Amino acid sequence: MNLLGKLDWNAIPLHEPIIMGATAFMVLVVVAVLGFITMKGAWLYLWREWLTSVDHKRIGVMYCILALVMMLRGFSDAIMMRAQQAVAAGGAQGYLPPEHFDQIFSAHGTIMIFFMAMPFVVGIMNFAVPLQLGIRDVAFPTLNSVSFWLTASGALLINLSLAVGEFSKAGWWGYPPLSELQYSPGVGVDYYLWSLQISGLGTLLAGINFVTTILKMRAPGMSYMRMPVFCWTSLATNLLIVAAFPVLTAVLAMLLLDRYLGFHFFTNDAGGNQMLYANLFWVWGHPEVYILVLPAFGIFSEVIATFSGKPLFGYRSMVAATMTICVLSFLVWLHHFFTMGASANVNGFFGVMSMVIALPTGVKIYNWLFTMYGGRVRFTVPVLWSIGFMVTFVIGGMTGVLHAVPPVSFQLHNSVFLIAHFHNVIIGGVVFGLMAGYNYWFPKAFGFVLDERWGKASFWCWFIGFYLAFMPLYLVGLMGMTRRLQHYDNLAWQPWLIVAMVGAVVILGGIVCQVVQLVVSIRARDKLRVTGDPWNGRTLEWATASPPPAWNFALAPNVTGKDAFWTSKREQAKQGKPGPSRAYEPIEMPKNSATGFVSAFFAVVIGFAMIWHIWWMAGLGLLGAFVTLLAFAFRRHTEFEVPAEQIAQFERAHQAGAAV
Amino acid sequence: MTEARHERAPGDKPSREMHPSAPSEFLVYTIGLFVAVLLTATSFWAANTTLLWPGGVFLGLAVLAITQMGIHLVFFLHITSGPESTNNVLALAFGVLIVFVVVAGTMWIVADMNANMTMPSGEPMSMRMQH
Amino acid sequence: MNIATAIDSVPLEALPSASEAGPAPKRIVVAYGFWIFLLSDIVMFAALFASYAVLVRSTAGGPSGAQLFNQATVAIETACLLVSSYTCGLMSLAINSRNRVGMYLGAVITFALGAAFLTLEIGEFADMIARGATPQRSAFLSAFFTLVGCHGLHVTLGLIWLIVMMVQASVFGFAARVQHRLLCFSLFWHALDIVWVGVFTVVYLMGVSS
Amino acid sequence: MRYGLLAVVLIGAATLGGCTEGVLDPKGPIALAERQILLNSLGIMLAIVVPTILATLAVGYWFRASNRRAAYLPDFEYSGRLELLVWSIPAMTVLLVGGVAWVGSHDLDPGKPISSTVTPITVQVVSLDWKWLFIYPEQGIASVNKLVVPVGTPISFELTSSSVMNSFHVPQLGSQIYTMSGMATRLHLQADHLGTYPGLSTMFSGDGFADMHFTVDAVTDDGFAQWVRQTRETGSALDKQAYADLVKPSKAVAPFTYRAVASGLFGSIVNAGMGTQESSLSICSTSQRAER
Ligand code: HEA
Ligand code: HEA
Ligand code: CUA
Ligand SMILES: [Cu+2]
Repeated sequence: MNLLGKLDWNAIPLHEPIIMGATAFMVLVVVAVLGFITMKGAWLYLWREWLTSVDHKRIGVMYCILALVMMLRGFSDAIMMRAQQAVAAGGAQGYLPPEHFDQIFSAHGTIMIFFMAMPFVVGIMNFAVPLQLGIRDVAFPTLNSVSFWLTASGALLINLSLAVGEFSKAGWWGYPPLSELQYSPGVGVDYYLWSLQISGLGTLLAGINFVTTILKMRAPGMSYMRMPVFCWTSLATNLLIVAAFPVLTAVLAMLLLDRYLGFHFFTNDAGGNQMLYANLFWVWGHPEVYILVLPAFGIFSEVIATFSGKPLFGYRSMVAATMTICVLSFLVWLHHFFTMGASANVNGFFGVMSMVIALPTGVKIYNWLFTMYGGRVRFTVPVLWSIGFMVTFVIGGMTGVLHAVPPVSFQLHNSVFLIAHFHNVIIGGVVFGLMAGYNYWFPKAFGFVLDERWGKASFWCWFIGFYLAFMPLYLVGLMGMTRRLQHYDNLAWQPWLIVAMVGAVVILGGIVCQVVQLVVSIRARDKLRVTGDPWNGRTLEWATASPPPAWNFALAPNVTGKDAFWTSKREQAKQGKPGPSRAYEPIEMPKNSATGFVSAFFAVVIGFAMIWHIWWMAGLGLLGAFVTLLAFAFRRHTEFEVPAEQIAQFERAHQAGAAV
Repeated sequence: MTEARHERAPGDKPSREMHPSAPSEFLVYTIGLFVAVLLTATSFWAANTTLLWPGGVFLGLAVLAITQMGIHLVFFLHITSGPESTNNVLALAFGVLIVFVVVAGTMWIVADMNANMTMPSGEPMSMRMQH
Repeated sequence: MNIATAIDSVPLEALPSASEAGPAPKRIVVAYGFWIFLLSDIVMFAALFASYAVLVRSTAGGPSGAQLFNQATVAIETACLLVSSYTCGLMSLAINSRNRVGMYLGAVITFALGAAFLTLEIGEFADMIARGATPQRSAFLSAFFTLVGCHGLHVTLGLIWLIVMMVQASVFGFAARVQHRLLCFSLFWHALDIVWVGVFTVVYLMGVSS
Repeated sequence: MRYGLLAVVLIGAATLGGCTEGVLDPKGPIALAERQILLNSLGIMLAIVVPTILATLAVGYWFRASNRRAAYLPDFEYSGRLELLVWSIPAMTVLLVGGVAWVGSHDLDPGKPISSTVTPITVQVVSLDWKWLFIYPEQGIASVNKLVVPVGTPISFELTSSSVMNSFHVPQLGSQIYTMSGMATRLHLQADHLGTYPGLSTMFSGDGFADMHFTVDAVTDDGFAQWVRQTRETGSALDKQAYADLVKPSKAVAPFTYRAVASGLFGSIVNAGMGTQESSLSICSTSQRAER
């Protein structure tokens, strides 16, 4: 018996210059970062203040950093694909052999969805939701840290696949039988499965945490109809997470059983049914796209209302639309496989249901429009992203509805037109939204605003780059090009694919601007320093200091209406003097905990061991995880008290700063 | 802020102070057990008897199972329709909706496709899968 | 500008109750969070049930449910789980009235019944495997073992959890934390019983009668 | 500028489509109907989407903070009339497009035979790693990576796969459909014009996927008869041994034909995929791919 399972030196693809180059680069970056930390002697600080932190704001920031790092990986994959398709025409093979290209698009899709968009969305919710609700933290702070670290573990595993072994070559859906042992005997699919299972667990726990937080932990007076819309969309998103992710877990577990224990859920033989996988995958998959986009919708609602200097138009129908989308998103999944051979009634039903979603989505668009109407719209960076979104997303939504017409899908399914549709909604919807949120809440998180000029430059690069990169794909799709082609013969496609590559390069420009923006802003942070309320905000997060203290609010705010902070500012302006002040009280805060970090460590061990069939190691990992859990359960002191005096001191300083 | 202002936790019993007329908890559990045993026994009997029309048994079993789940919810998990557990019931309703959609939708879709994927002989494939 | 105080200037008593009462007490938050977790777990079971329903006829020439299942065993299993749900309920009554002996007694009986259930189930599985009805035999058997096995795995975890809780109760007494966790445990245990109602109906009874 | 782009794209689509073998250049009734549905739905939606985009830009621009001529209505947050409008305009659009979708999916159901006075011919399609096998059961011949059909005759396809999932698609003829091991899907297409059309797999199936394309020759009835005759005279026969050879993974296979086909081959391929024991063709479900 081999103690290392399937692992040996051949697992490291030393003969592949591109992969080794990327690996070397990654190792170099990691070493540089580690070296930098050591040089600064920041290890203890990092461990105490970040790695073991259970503060929702810190965890939110760490989620965003994870997203940013994975974005670099996902983008390198994207630009490699664009370059490949720009050259591999008419008999040319390009520079990526099929087995490499296949890994790249699979990794790109998986990483972008699970390790770029999801962490980013969850990160922003983490940061903003408790603040907007006027509370001290989420319902289960330690669990929150566990969620984050499990997501990070999944990300680590997927990056490991670059250097040790290989990644899946079965696309981001991992459809069997292609992903079964028979057709994918390597470890690639196992990397895919385990990293998704581990991070999926993290996401599920985050979902539970946020549903509970939003439903049970609002500030006094904040009834449902007074919650900020971002909290509503977060609620819908997390309900979707709670309801959809278990299905993904189940279906991936079945595939794991097929691969590891010879079960026959989806195999070609012994009665397995591959259609079942497609079905269950999309039961999760369609709600997933709304899990991504709903928080973005919430961000736009906040941004547009704030910068128009007006309340959101049609608050009630916004809430209704959000919850309608939440439920409807569970009734449309078959539109991803109209061409599998269902009967006309089934296709027709799911086609029509898919279109019905355009209705609440359209309502949202019009409500944003009427929010701007009669406003004083300040064209800050978040607003640019928002308007860019409104213009772009309706095009992507329209092509989505086009796909929902079954006869059209019979022709365009899996074409490059589809690629254009979903990048149109994901980039034009989700990424733009996240960018808006990033620029909007950055000063809240760090106490200084981001540089406007570079922010605008970045926006324009992204915006133009997006159109250049993806509009040609609509066209080429109509010309009959299918997705996932490593090379093609039709030379008529090539000019358009070259344009698409140029577009991707322009987007790269946007990303560079973004990095520059960050660097420039950090350098000039003293000049860009702001008070608690840089945008003349409307919701509670702006009522506290920037960055907020660990306890968020010295006194639990009492909410008397929608747009709580805005209302109170108005009241105060009318009365001219501050109201009677309540005495500060000591605050109970959760203690930091290494539980998250340690359980993530064991999750990586288990995942890696299972991927390489190192059973003893998996057993040890499981044991370790169990012991960690016990250790957590038997902790005696889980909270500490912030004395009232410290709070008063902080508040005095903050108010002195605000008065300047 | 007193607990009374909040909804009840799922699984929590109604507090005696608020509802002095509430029956003893022991009694509630015991009634639940009794009814559940009755329903279970009926299910096992219905599945094995020859007295009933087989076509109806299937439906009957489903109804019995759903009833029993309801009994468990009410008597063991203390779910009520009262305002103090609205949130718990709403969450439950959402869950039941999703469960229904996932199970019914999957069965509908796959059955429809199986039926459509005829063999060259014209024989529906699901028939062929049985052996 | 003193904004925080302005927001706070409204007297608390003026607030209407219900959804405006501010953050709920820990006990409610914990139990509600666990409730949501249970719902997600049940959705996972729904996916397994759906797969089972789709694959139940795909026996690939192997044995079908009617040939394999023994209703007598299932009836005893069901009885064990049902009564254990009852004793678990009595245990939580004992906890509410801070009756230590009652709690331990309830826990021991619940554990014993759960363990009996598990033993019977493992025996059933072993018997099927010995007769060649392994999960590798057909898609039907894969789905069967996964669905029923997943429930069994939950029961196993529940038993481990119960042991841990008893240790915690003896170390910490009736601390709030322990009480919250015991409340969650009883939710978990009752939910498993509900899932089992689905399992015995769909898998064992419908599988045999049709 | 973005309108410029959009316009370029749309016009480009319309004009280029005419000469580039895509779905906008249909050569058969199914593809023709599908193009019409596509353009109609697009038109219906553009009627609402374009004004929406323009209104967004206009409102944003007019109500910019620096424009003092614009009214400031800080309390404009609800209007029952607008609300109703906001829900009903998209509702109308959805109703229209939804109707198209419902009727369209019935009319163009891939399993529905094309009504025609000409008797259809049957073609059995098998996706292999990584090539297409076309069996003509009525003619008793088969071909690989080349489909020859008579113009004006409905073709009734039965499709399956020897290994992983693929999707059979000829964009200029219309609807695609999946091929899956152990199952037989159905599709009905027809070519109305002479010509050669590209066909491909649109469902990713592994390393040889990019080369998994084929051509469709739409020829006259006579031409078809002649091709059948020629084919019967050349090449080898597709018996179990030949099939076992064919099933082995290979990439970028040049088209060739078989002069004869073992009867019931398609059925046994489907059955083999279903893992039934009696099949002698178990070879096709165990074609292990060479990998690592
Ligand atoms: C954030 C992500 C996101 C979002 C929001 C959407 C939104 C929508 N998507 Fe998309 N979709 C994806 C991500 C997303 N999609 C992905 C990733 C895939 C492919 C996965 C893969 O295969 O790899 C996909 C694939 C996909 C398909 C499958 C195509 C195929 O495989 O053949 C379909 C088919 O119906 C579809 C439809 C829709 C519809 C109807 C909407 C609607 O929600 C859109 C609604 C919005 C509008 C319509 C615009 C605004 C509305 C108005 C201005 C009102 C007036 C307009 C009308 C009434 C038309 N999508
Ligand atoms: C979230 C989802 C997402 C995003 C953002 C992208 C972004 C991009 N994608 Fe992606 N793509 C997918 C999801 C996504 N893609 C999926 C699911 C598939 C299908 C895979 C499959 O076939 O299985 C796919 C497939 C796919 C293909 C394959 C097409 C084919 O099959 O033939 C190509 C080809 O070029 C491509 C290109 C691009 C390009 C150029 C970008 C770039 O233009 C955009 C670059 C985007 C970013 C770089 C992310 C932005 C994020 C940040 C900047 C983070 C900042 C963070 C902080 C500030 C904290 N994509
Ligand atoms: Cu189609 Cu089995
Ligand atoms: Cu979808």
